[in-house]
Amino acid sequence: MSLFARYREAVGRDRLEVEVPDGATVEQVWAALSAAHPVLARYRPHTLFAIGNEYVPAERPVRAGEELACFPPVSGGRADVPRHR
Amino acid sequence: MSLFARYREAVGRDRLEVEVPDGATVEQVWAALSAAHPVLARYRPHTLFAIGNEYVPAERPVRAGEELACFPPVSGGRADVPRHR
Amino acid sequence: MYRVTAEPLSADALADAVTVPEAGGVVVFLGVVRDNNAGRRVVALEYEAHAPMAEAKMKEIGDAVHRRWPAVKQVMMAHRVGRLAIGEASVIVAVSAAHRHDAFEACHFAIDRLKETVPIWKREIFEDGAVWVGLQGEAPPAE
Amino acid sequence: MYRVTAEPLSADALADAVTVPEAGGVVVFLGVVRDNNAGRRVVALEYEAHAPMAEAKMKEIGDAVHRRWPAVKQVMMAHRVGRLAIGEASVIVAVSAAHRHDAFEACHFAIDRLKETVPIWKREIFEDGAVWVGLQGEAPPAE
Repeated sequence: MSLFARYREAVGRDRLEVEVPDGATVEQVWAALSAAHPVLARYRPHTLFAIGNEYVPAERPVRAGEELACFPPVSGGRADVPRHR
Repeated sequence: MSLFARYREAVGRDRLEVEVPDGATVEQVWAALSAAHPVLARYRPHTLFAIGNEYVPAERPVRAGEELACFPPVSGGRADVPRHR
Repeated sequence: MYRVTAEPLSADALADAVTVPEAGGVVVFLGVVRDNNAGRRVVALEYEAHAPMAEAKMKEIGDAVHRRWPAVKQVMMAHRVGRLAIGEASVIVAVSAAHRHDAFEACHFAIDRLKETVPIWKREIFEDGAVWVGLQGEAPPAE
Repeated sequence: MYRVTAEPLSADALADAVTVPEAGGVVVFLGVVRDNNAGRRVVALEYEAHAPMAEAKMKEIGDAVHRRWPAVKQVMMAHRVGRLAIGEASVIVAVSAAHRHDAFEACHFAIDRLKETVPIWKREIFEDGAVWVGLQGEAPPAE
């Protein structure tokens, strides 16, 4: 996974690996990450996810070899609605 | 008077004097000018007039010592309506 | 700053000049010389101004902007005169505001008004002649 | 050109880059660092980006602009990262079009979309601390 902004700062690294079963969704990868780094749990309601250069929804399965990025709402956007497409 | 753009080119000078009676209006000054320079007469329907830094209407009297400028519609404006204010 | 000048115009210079610590957004409009008008190939443009009146009219537009958009911080306009090559900027309007929406609206308003009311004229230079732009510019020669 | 860079941004460079012979109007938006946010004094900003994704998202916005405004000629966007002083430009969007109305609309649309969808974050540096901007940025430290 790659982490940006406050997420990177909270964990102290910009990249890490988490172990998840085959077919795990983005949400399940996040759960594994925040179990290892409980400091992140509070940020979940507004977390955005991306794979490659695309935003992805939390229910999308993550395939082997894909790197999931997670980060907060972007700087200029309204922060009241999580976005993905 | 001062002349700009096509008016200056048509007359071949950017400044000239015309004799008018006391109390003559802008329109009467124009009439004296275009009598002396008939090449200008065709431009009258869209001619703009200014005294100092202000547009003036054709019926305004020109006072002694005032310099009247005349010129075509400005470059970016719609050319279909003469303007003054 | 409202200026008629024969010197080349710089977007950065005007953007810097309107940038004040409390402004977050700057919108700059540049009018640039196009290579054609109604399909005819233009090689250069010449601009002529009634300079003192043009600067006074630009200031009036700036004052009107400040009245209509109180959140606008600074407005600057510069218009070039003389001969310009294709792609050169003939006019730059720069507006700063606390929020970008006001800066966009105010800059758009200012350039529209400038084009309508500021006494500046242009002559298009073709390979085989030249013509004043506008209603009278297209008239055939007078004699 | 859609770029994330640590180098200072130039309005003239982007305006020149979008100026093509058939474009008559160029609109440039500059986002500049303000000296305060909600009344608190800011001394600098730090921007961080997911750079490859940010450039891809900027290109998507440019593509959307061309679809929606066929008269737009060129779109360019550059966003700076790293530490910026008050008054420096963090982002520049430049749009050229045959006529200025399209350039204004398209530039406004592009910066609005950029601020909503491009993965870039900012941290405000105060005299006595720093905070990530946005919903989560205002949360107290997590432990």
